Amino acid sequence: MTTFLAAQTPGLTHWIVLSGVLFAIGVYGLLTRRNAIGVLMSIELMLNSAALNFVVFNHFRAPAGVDGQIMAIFVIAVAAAEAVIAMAIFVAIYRRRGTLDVTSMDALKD
Amino acid sequence: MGLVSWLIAVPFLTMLGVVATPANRSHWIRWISAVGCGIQLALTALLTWRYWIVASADFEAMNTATLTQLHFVERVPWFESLGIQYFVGVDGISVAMVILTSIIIFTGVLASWYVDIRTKEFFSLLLLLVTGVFGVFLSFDLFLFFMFYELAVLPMYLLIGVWGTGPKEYSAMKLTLMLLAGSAFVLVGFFALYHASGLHTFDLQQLAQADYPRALQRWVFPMIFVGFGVIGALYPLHTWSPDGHSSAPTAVSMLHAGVLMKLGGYGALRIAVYLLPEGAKMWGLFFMALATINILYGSFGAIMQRDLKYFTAYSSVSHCGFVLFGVAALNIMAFKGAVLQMFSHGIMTGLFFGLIGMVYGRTHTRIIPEMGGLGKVMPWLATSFYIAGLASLGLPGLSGFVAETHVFLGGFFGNEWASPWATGTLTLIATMSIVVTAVYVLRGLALVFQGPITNEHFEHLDDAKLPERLSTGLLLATLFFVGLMPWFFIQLTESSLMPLLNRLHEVPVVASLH
Amino acid sequence: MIQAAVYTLLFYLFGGATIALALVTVLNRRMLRAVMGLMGVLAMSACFYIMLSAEFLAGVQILVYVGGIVVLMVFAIMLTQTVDVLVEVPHWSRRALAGAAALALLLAVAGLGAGVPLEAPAGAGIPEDNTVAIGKALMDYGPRGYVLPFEIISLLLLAAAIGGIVVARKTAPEDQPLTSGGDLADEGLLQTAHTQRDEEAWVPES
Amino acid sequence: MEHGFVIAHAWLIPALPLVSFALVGLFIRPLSARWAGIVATSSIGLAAALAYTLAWEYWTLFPAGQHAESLVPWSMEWLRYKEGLVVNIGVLVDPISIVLMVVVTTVSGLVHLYSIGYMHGETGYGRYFTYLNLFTFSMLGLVVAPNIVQMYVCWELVGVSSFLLIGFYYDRPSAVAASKKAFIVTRFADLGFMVGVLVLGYWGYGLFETVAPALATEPGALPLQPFDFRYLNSPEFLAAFGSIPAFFGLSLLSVAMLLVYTGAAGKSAMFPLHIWLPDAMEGPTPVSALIHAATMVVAGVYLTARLFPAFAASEDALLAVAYIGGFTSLFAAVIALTQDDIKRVLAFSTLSQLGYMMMALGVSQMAESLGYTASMFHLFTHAFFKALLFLGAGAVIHAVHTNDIWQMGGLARKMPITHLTFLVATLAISGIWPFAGFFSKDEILAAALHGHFTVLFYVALFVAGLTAFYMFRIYFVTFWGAHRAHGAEHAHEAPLVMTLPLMILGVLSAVAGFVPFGQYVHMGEHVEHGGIDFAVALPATLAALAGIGLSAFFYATASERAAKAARFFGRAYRVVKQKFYVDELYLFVTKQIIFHLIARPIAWFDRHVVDGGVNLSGWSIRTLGSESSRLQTGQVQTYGLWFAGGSVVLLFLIWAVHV
Amino acid sequence: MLMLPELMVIATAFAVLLLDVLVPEKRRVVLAPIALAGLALAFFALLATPQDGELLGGRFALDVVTWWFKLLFLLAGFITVLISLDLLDGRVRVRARGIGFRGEYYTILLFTISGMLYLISARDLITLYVSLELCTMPLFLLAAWRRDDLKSGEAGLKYVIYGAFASAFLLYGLSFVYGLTGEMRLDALARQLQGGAPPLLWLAAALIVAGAGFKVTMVPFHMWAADVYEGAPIPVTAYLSVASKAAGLALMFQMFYRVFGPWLHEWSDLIAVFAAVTMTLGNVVAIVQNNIKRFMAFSAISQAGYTILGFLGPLDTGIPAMIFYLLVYIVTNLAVFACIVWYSNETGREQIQDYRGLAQTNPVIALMMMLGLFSLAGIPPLSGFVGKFFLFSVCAGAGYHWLVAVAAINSTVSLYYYLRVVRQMYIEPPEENAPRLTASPTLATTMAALTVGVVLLGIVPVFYETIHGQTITWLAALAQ
Repeated sequence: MTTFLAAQTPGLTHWIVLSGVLFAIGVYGLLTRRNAIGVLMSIELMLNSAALNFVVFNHFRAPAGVDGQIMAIFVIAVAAAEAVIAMAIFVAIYRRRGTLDVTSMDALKD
Repeated sequence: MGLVSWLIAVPFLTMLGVVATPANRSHWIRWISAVGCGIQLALTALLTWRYWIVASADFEAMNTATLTQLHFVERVPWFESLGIQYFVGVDGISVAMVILTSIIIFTGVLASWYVDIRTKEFFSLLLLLVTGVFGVFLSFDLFLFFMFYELAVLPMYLLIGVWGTGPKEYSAMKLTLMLLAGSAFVLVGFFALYHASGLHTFDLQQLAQADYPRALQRWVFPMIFVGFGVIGALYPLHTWSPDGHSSAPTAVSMLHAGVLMKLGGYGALRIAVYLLPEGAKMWGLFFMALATINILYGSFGAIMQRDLKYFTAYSSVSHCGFVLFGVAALNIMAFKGAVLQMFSHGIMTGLFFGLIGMVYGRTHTRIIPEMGGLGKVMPWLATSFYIAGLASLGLPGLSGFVAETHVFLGGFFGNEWASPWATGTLTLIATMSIVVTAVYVLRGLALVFQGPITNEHFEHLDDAKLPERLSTGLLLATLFFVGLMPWFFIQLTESSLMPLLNRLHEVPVVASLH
Repeated sequence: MIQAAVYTLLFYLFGGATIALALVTVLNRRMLRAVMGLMGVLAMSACFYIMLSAEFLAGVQILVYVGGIVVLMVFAIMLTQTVDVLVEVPHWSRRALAGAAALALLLAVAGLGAGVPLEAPAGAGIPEDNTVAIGKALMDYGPRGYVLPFEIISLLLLAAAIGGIVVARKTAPEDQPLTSGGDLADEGLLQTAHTQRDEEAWVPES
Repeated sequence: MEHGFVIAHAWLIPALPLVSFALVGLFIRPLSARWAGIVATSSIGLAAALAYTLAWEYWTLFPAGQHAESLVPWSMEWLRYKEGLVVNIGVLVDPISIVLMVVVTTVSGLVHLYSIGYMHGETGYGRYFTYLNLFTFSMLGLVVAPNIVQMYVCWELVGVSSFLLIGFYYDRPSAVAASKKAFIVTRFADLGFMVGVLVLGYWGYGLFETVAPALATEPGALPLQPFDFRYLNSPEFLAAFGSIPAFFGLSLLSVAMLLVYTGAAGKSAMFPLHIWLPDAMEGPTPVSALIHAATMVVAGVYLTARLFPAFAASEDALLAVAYIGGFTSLFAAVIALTQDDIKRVLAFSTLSQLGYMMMALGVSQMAESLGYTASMFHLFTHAFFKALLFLGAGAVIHAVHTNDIWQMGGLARKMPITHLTFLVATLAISGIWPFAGFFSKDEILAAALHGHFTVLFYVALFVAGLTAFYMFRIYFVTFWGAHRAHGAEHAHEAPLVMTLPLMILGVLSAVAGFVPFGQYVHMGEHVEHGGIDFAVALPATLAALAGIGLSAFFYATASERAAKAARFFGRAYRVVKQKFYVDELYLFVTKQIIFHLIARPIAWFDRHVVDGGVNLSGWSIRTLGSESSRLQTGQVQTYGLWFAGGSVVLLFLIWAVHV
Repeated sequence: MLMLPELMVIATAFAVLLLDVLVPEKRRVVLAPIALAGLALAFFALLATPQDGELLGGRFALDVVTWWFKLLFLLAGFITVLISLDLLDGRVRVRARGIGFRGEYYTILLFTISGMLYLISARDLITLYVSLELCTMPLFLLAAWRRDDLKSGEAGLKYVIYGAFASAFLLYGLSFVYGLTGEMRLDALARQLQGGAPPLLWLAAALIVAGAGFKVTMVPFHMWAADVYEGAPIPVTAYLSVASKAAGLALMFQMFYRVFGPWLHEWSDLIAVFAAVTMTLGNVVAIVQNNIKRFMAFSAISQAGYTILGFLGPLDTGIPAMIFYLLVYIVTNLAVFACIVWYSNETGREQIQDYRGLAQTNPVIALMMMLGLFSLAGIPPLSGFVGKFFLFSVCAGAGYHWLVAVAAINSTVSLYYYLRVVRQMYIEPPEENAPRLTASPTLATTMAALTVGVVLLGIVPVFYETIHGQTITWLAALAQ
């Protein structure tokens, strides 16, 4: 068992697929969540998976450096800024509309 | 600044003068425009005279040349990295077209003497438009050419849209869009030539010395020809013309039918045939056939029109067909015929539209059946109308005859790249138009000017006033001049047309490019 | 050997959990549960970072993400959602299309990403302390440093904060003209500005 | 060769009316109508004097019976189509052009003179003379044309003057319609002429190199050009050109000649292009006399004669000329029997006589060119008596203010001079010795007989009888018997300015036959045809007398005989009276076919299909726009879907590019 | 000193922020002039900056293209401030509710400008990404600036969701680029990639292009644009339509030329197709618009389609053509937007029909607007024509004659809708008693100056010739 498991040590591919799954779930969530905050959470999922990707690649492809990890740090910071900005807008909208249902936000259209 | 640049500058400066005049001084505006166009006319005379002196020396040499000889050339580098320059000059064709334009704009200004709505804007746009027209006829750089070309087209939108009548917005939009769509094709062709030549220049004379592969010429020639054909009212792309002309105010119709439609024939000749002789050989017969349709279709179309302007517009379609027919027939007579027809039709149709405007200004209707017997109260206008009509049906002694026989002979003589039976048959079909033209011209004019006066309101109308007599008189005199003394224009244009023809016979040699 | 086995086990365990939590995040109708799911995903990611020998990053992840962002979201949810009102039933077509898009992306990533054998460059060692390395890199002005993005991100955060305050702050009453200076607008000043403008008005049409 | 002054300056003959036209039209007319008439008339008078002098000088140079050269004393380059294809304008002096010049200036001068009285007090008096001058210039220009293009140019100009003069009363719808009809029908015929010119020009130019060296250029003259008649008529050209086959077994020469003949037939109103001529009578009567009887309508005959060698080289074309001419003469004569409008009867008689002339040309040969001479002779005499008939009719109309012969009657006593001159003319046209018509008609009949065109001979003979019948019919009805209407009672003789031309023409009609015409005008070697051939003269005179007798039987006294006869023929009579419904047929073709079947569908097609195509493209772009704008649903997640989908598509495309 | 312009912009931003706190409301009109002064200083600093050099070990570099982009960003920012200040200071006839907070507004604007300046200078993925976010994210807030306006809020919401989505895609793509090379530095990773590219790179390329396409509004990544443009305050719309788009193009430059350079040629067909689709869709949808901002949004989308034509050609013609077109586009579009801002300030209206009769009440401004619109349509001799001409020439030079035809026909179609506005202004009569509107000196001067630019850029060759000449020199230096 252990031998089997040890032989199955996740390689780069596994990690890529894992982050890919997370990314895809994020995409799905962004496209289906009706609550704006839910949408924002999906975005965080996607950003997180991207950050994970960087770290994975850093680990496997350039273990000598820490570039990927630094990128991940920046991604986290950007995600924070993103969250702040989005929350501000959501709050403002919620005040006027009393809802955060993104599907009801279609005053602007053709 | 040389003579040629002044020819472009004078209308523009006049426009600036008009713009600088306060809007409520409409009388000043008129006079400024009239004086500006008068100066332009004088400059044109000077140009013609000087050209004649300078160019007659190499009339003989042109019989074997493959590059047209330009005079009074001015070159200023512009966008050097792309080989774009300000390059103006004249050859015989340009001179003929400049004469036409000067006359038409001068008479057009006189014909618009009584425009009193937004006068300032009207005259500035008119002058801007004509600046573009002069620019086209004088520039020998494709970029410059194209620039002036669009400049000439666009003011039309506002001129028709603001001062027009009837469904003016629709007509103005249709006209503008169709013409610019045509220019889009031209542009594609220009770029193809520019890149295929490998010379990195838009200089027409240099591009003419490049060797374009047949495969390129095969598709670029129709592109350019059709592009210019739109403004030259090539069937079936002529349909902007009836609506546009009928909606436009008098001077605009005059300019448009008189000059702007000539840009098509001019461009087709100057650029399509000049640069792409092989393409011309390949497509000549096809476009001859289309032009034949034009000729007959326009004249048959005119028969049933109720509106004088539609009537004239369809006749223009027919007459512009002769221009394109001549260009496509690819021999010297046809080329000359095309240029002469451009000139002749310009004057004639300018006269037509001017007169229609004058009549409309009095009767307030352009519907043919609503008029009748006007010859009695306005003999001057009626006579002028009849002379214009007779010119349009090709009466000898007037300009139309000279042009049409040239075109017919040209078509009938055909060229060595098309079956003589085909060109001959097309010519024969085209000649039928002279009968149809007679039918609609006489029918239309008779309904308007002859017979008893149908509306007692018309009894008290007056005849042409002085500015109107002046403008019609000038145009009539030109019609007679060309008709009676055709050798002047023939001599003027022939030497510049020979190179075009010679190019068809020789594969252009890439000579040293200076 | 054991280590490797554990590593593998952890990968699959955490991986499965993460995916499950991510699904909770995007599928659960209750926002609070969803946000908990997100928190779980982010925490699991921190574990991944450790597995990928990025311990410092794991800390940052927990601190900033879980401690900051998620809390912010919880507050926002609390603020905007008095009760669990929003019934999240996206239209089936949207779900289908979104699923298709997500699947397509996933397939692309798996197909292309997994299909490429990418090997670590030979002879490259792992730095002993990546925390130090990261700290150095962030403060380094040289070719291996990231001081510039570090400064830029601070600007971004500042801008987000300033703008966030402006946008999210309570709106002024309806009748107050908000043309200038927000709710501090002084009607008198505005009037002055207005008349002043009239005086110095440039009349372009002469 | 030194020419006399007038020959050298023969260009003056057409130039005088031109100058007068310009002067009168631009300057004199607006100032004084009276002077317009005087200047116009005197210019023609001067031209006539020059024409006579020219004739005298010419036949002094080439005495009668000798070979007469054609001279081009003046020419200049006018249109250069291309190298070797140049149109010169010039003056051609040869026997037939001199004959025509004499005829044209004479008749025109007299008509001008007559018009001073006839048109007195009309509005547009000055305009009228301007037009008349224009016409005279154009006609003279046509006559002296040394090449086919100048011929065509002037041909069109006479057409226009005819148009202007027919529509002189432009506020009268019938006149307007008639003028249009005249112009358009002849224009239609001119299309053929023009195509003929194209064909001749094309092959003329093509063969010029090989043929022209044989034709020496006269010293001092401009080089020979492919359009020149001298070239076109040269045996060398005709031999080369005639050998080119065209289609249906016709040679190209025949095709070209038939095309040219179409033009000639249009101008000379040969069946079936004759319909414009009767209607052209809407113009002032002097105009009918000048243009539609004496001069312009014979231009077709003249053209055929001018190109006679070419026609003769093509037997088919000449046959067509002969039979169309013969048929027209019969056809028109039959119609003339039934018409009530005096001018229309005269018009149909003109048609009939033109048919004669054409037929005479058609039965002629190069070798046996009696018909050619006869045709020209008849043209010559017919000009005088037909002009006289018209002017006389004009005087009558002037007096009684109607054209309907049944409204006249008994005018012989009221208008003695008119009556007498009219009688002379009637006798002349009927072919009674010693009046002019007898000689020329005799020659035509002789030509037909000698040319072995027996059928045509009998037709011509029959037509001679018919002519006498209908001419005397109007003579009797107009001048004999009692006044039938109010107008006729108060009629009185015309003033001298009108009767003087009548008298001069009367004299000419009486004596012109004695001119030894054949001595002067002949083709090739002169054919001696002196004296009277009784084998021809006798039956002709008998036929004429029979016609006169029959006419007297029906119309000399007031009786019901004519009406009975008409009733007897019933439907046939009505068909003839309606001119065999040819007009209606034309109307059907123009209105129903050209207007409704071609022009209207084209106008519709243009508005709806071509224009519709443009509108459709506009519409489709707009529709595309509004449809695409529906993608902007306002749903941000839909946008997101597009984004994700777009990325996938992009990936696929990039992948596709690289695979 | 290479970073002086950026530092000046940032310093100005802080100065404005600080003054906003210190200065009382009445005196806050000084903020805009300070922002303008700062931008002007940055502009002059840029002029003094050499067109070549690097800082921070090559993380921050300057070259000709970079320099010109910075010039464009500063120009766009400067004009945006100019057209914003009347609205923000309340010098308007019809007051828009809820727009205020001048200090914060200018600060954020300046921050985004600095983000753009860094974006084009960035030479590694991290700086690139972070600066991209700096020039994107604050704009979400600016779009939602009128926070009690439903439309503005909605615009902000859509922008933030869509923008974050796109940014996540981009980031994900960047991660693969990093993964394939293990390098963050652009030059290093490009060197690595030159050896050959596994299919994963195509995924990265697709994701990155999608992310950049979002910024330049390339179809089908354009869909946010219309809604956001319509909802955002007009000066912000103006800024989005030029500066943000320019930043997107800068990003494309960075990626296409520095990373995917070797494959750019092979992707020509794709670029051509996307350009064609972008311009066509933008044009046909613009036809049916009634709101002028929305209308300008689609017009801007089609302009993006023209701009990317430059990627088809070789560097020495494609780059100058694109930069020049961007310059022309910024000037022209802002000229039009200045008029729109002015009209909205004066009347509070933004439907196309509202412009009826403007030529009779305010002929000069109508003329300026018409010139701007015609320039956008590519009518000679205005600069838009010249710019398009060069782009088309590049396109034709690459052998894409069909695309030239499509583009030229599209210009014609675009003329149709520009003429719709012209028609309202010139042909339709004004409403009864429509007053003659006045313009504030600032706005009037701005409009006039921009109009002069619209005309002169096309006639005076020096701008294009300079860009072209410098690019050639730079490329020659690179090649050695």
